[in-house]
Amino acid sequence: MNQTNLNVTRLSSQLHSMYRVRAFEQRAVEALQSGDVPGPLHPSIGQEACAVAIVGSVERDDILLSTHRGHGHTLVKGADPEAMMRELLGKAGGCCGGKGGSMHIADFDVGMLGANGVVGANLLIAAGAAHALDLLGESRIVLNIFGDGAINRGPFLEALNWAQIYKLPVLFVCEDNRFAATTRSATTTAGDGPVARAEALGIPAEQADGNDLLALEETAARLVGEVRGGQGPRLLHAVTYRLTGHTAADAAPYRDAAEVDAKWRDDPIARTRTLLGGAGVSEAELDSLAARADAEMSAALTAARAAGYPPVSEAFSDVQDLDAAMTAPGGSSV
Amino acid sequence: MNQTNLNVTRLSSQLHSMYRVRAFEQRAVEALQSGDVPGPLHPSIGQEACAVAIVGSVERDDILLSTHRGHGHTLVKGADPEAMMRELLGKAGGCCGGKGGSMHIADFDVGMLGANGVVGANLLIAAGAAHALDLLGESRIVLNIFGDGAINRGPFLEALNWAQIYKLPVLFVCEDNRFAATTRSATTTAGDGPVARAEALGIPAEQADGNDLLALEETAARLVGEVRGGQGPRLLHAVTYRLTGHTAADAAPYRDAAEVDAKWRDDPIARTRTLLGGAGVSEAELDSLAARADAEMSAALTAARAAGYPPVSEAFSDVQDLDAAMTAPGGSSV
Amino acid sequence: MSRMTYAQASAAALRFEMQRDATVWALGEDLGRGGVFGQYRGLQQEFGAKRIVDTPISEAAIMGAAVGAAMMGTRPVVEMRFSDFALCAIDELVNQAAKARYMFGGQTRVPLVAREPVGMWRASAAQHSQSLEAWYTHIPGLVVVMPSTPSDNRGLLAAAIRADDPVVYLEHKDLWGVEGEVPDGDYVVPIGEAAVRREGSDVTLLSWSRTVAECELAAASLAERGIAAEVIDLRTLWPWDRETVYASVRKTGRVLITHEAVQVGGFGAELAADLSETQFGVLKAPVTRLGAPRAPIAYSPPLESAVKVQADAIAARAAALLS
Amino acid sequence: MSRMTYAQASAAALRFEMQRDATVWALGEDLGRGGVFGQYRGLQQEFGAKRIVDTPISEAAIMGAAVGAAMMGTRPVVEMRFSDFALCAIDELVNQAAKARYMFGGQTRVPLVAREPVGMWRASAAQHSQSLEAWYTHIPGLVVVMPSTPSDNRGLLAAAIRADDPVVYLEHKDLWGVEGEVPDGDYVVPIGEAAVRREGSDVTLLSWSRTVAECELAAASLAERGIAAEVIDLRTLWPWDRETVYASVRKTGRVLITHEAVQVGGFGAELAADLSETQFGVLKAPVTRLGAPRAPIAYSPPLESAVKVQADAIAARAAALLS
Ligand SMILES: Cc1ncc(C[n+]2csc(CCOP(=O)(O)OP(=O)(O)O)c2C)c(N)n1
Ligand SMILES: Cc1ncc(C[n+]2csc(CCOP(=O)(O)OP(=O)(O)O)c2C)c(N)n1
Ligand SMILES: [Mg+2]
Ligand SMILES: [Mg+2]
Repeated sequence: MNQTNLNVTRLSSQLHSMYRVRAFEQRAVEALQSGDVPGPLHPSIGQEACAVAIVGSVERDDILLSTHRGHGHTLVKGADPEAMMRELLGKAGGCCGGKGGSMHIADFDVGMLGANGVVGANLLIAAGAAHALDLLGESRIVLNIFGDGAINRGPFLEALNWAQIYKLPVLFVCEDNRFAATTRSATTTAGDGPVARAEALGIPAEQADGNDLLALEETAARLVGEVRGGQGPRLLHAVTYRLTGHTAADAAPYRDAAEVDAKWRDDPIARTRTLLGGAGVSEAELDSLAARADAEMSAALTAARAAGYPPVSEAFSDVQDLDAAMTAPGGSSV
Repeated sequence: MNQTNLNVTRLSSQLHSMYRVRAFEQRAVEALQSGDVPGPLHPSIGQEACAVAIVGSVERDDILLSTHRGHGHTLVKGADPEAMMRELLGKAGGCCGGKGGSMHIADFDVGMLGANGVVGANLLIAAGAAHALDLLGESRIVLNIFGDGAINRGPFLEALNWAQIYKLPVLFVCEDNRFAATTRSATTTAGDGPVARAEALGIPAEQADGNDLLALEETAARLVGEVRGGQGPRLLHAVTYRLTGHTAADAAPYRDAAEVDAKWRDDPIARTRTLLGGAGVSEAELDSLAARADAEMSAALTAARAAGYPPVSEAFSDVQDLDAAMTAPGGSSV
Repeated sequence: MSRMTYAQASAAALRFEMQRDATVWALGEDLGRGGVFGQYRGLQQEFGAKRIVDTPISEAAIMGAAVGAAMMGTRPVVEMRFSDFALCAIDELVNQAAKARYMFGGQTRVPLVAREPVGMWRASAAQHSQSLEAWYTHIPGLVVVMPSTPSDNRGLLAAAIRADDPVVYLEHKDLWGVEGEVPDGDYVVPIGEAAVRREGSDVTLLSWSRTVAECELAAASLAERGIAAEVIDLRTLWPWDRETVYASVRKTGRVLITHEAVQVGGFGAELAADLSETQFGVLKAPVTRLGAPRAPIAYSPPLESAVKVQADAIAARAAALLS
Repeated sequence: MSRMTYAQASAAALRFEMQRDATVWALGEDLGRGGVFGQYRGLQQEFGAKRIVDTPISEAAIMGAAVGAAMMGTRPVVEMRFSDFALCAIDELVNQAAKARYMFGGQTRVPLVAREPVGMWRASAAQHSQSLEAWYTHIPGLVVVMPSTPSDNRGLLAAAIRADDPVVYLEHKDLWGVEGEVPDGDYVVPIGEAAVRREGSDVTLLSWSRTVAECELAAASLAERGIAAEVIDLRTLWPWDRETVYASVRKTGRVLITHEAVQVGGFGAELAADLSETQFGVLKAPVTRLGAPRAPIAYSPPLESAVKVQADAIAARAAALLS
């Protein structure tokens, strides 16, 4: 990358965005450790370039479907971090009213149609959302992010085949952090991975370095353009690394400290920072981007901690229209 | 194919085997039309070369898992046609005691572990059977036949991935008759089909003319050899054509008579007969192969028609060991 | 009124709804050729392949795509062909469709209809004959409908399509050919209302789907013996019509619940448990159930019949409640 | 006897069975690192990666492969991780495993165990908290087991592995850490036998899995009020132990059935329907159920608690049966 071509303003804003994602994850982990997050938490530390470059390459009214590791995607799509943090803490004012938690984070106002607790299920929903856009004649597109573990579930095949035969506007993104929980996904994945599988279905696909913000953005933007141009689905395989455990509670003893240390030297935030430093941005300016992000997310956590829980009656709302009366405690019984 | 290399004895016996399959299907259709077959029937007329060449290339103690269109495979594997015909008629002495019917035909004594009523489900069972053989250190292999429609279901991906990562002894065969019920499978299948999909998973795969008995046999035998040699799974894509309807009740008005006529000229039985004729086998000899097969299957049908139904108590047996007493009419009730 | 079959009535309903609302569409295997039971006949010709969509054999994708498309504001009608194959799409229905509205705190709705033909029909054997309605009643977020007549299939399918929550719509394969008078025009049968098919004061025969006809036969034979049976067709299993059922039980004091599904864990258990508890004081006899034995369904016709709930057995059971 | 947790007890059972029978093996995600709940800890080290198999995230393949491997004479122990994910493998369990023996006329058996951890646990929300045991009881061919103590988890898992039919084995996630005394050596708890956890003559509290402990607490508090509650842990849901349950109901004349699952269509409905019918004459009060409301399970702790069946509510309901 020729540094003289760097758009410093834009890249600084992207670095800030990456800092926001990381700071959100760090505050969330902190909140889990302090006992404020009651449920499971899957941080995306080390994968921030994917969130910023890929989600950043679609519009606010485009549709996003993500995974259990979806905080970064949701934030970049435009969701309010305080509402997200409240959701993680199960508080009123959470973006799902506290009913979903981290694994079901969603903000329909910014086109984020949900994380998902079932690995692979989001691909089919994404294909269907794209199907609806096609049927309605809309020009919006769907961005669907899933992990390297998801490509071994049937829905990967069914969704890609579906999107391709109907030529639907969806960009499939395999955000490959090398692990499926405690398992190295390479050990359970036959063949050459998602690009080869997509191509076998006739879907043009590309691999990119998921920690190289600019290269990734360039590839994502190109594929988004093709999808938006009505050329049918595309697949992007972004190779990154999960720097922390599968969940915030996982110390990941199944991998060497040396391996992880080496990967920390490939940290996408550090890499982007180096680029900007090389382009003459001062350390102080860069630190201030991080500090601003930290402050924002600390404030979000403080507010979320201060917020109350939703009223218990919320346990019984939003179930279905037709039997509100029957969804009472004690079920159908007298 | 150089005719001077023809093994006339062997090929005659294969033609006889094809005639047996066809005669079985014809008698079965006849029995359906006369009201003797109570359930659905999916004939394999036009696909006999696949049954004979592919199933013929494994041993009797190898394992076979087939589909709803599995009469030919079952017969070639060595099942008794009378027991099969009884099964189709729901009679006592059927190979599943009349409890399965055509869609669940099976003969465990000859390694035929079942047709299946759920498209695609057999691939997973086949992978598991191969997994057991591997675990038990046996040298037998699994042959798994499925249709062109099955490759769009998730189990296709999951089974092939599974077989490849564990290097299991299974030959996957896509017997492609161009249709999935009333739908041309090409219209719902993205990309280049099963070979491309298998290769994307690192599984060596080959396509063959499913109506060319000798070429098909050569390919199948080679792949079986590789599987038996411990090289892991292989896939064979045999391209044939379903000369009759999806079921015996389907007149298939969704395709041109001209198309079907043209395909009848590619009838694998006629092609094989021509080969033998060219090698000097007389029409009379060839006719006698057909006549023998017809006689055998007519006798099977006659016997099946004459047989009685299983006793009603059979409706309640073979359910499970632990609650025989609770599987009575009226269920758990008094 | 027009005379038509149960299958034709469903096509009429879908046609009407598709004309009425451009966001209604259907997806499933072989729909362009009318569907396996002819229940989509003519619709692709009328509405085109984008609204009557021929799909691959990908049940998970059919249901999963419908979830996404429903969240985007369309009203997909999912065709599962045989309810047995819907088991290939259960995650999509139960973990996704049924829970999205709740899980996302009311941000979305999933107005899909999952058509899943159920039941024994022409020796279809163990993997093509099941009736699993009880499963769906157990899942919060799902509405469960089982029409038994052509006119109900017209009116209830319309209601299901207009409902804003996922509806599991279970037609019975053995009813496709049944004919009846069906209202024309804009006809809706409200979800949640049972129908009293025959009035009587001695015993309530509570059923749904194909077994209603068996109850009607049983009631006729009971009448010959001087027993006045009331026949109730539940039509909607969830939410079920307590008012109508309770009123009947209060009148008769005796209930026989019958269904084609396996008795153990069938929806009859829920009804029996509820009635036994709420009507404890008025019951003159124990609430009784008659469902299939806990055995898979065999292919051979005499074995298949042996597990079918039929009029004779219903009448005998009902009569026993009065003896 | 050794003191160990419910999770350790299951590992001890599997270890014993794997030593005893070379055809026993286990397959699932992350098993080589002990499984997500540590219930496989140390086993891959002992038995190798061919018998404790790390799989891809392919639930359909895990279950489907187990069906094939079971038909070939091995005894696979399937790990589904959360019972919610087992919905991705329902066709394989219900259409294949449960029916193969019957459909093929007794030519084969499918001796697999499907371990599917159920229940609410640490705010896991709607897709990680379900208890769907009722579904499996409705499926002919399946055995359904739900252990509630460490020693039962040892003895029942052994029995499940030795059974020749498919067993759905539902451990409760909230019980993994519970400690208890567990017999050493060859220890089997027979399938189909309930356990009377506390004797009493006024009312029967019938339950299973984690809710048994709530019943025990409720019984203690009822005792303070002079009410003698009998607590029965059903342990096996299908086939269930009629003898023990009937004897208790004949003694007390009052039954409260409680479970964590949604009440509508839960297995409590089957039990209530059965008891209401068979014990009609001896019942002093209507058979009552207490299960979860028909709503998905929320993430936020106060909302999650609101749908949890707890000791206070059980005691109140039970007391009401005597008033
Ligand atoms: C169908 C299903 N199986 C298993 C799980 C349990 N699980 C949650 S996350 C995870 C690993 C997913 O790996 P990957 O797709 O690579 O995503 P990552 O966690 O690495 O972001 C697993 C196995 C699940 N949620 N859903
Ligand atoms: C999961 C599932 N979906 C749908 C069906 C209904 N069905 C039975 S056969 C068939 C067509 C199968 O096509 P293919 O795999 O090519 O096999 P063929 O019938 O051509 O032999 C369909 C859709 C089924 N049995 N199972
Ligand atoms: Mg991963
Ligand atoms: Mg085909």
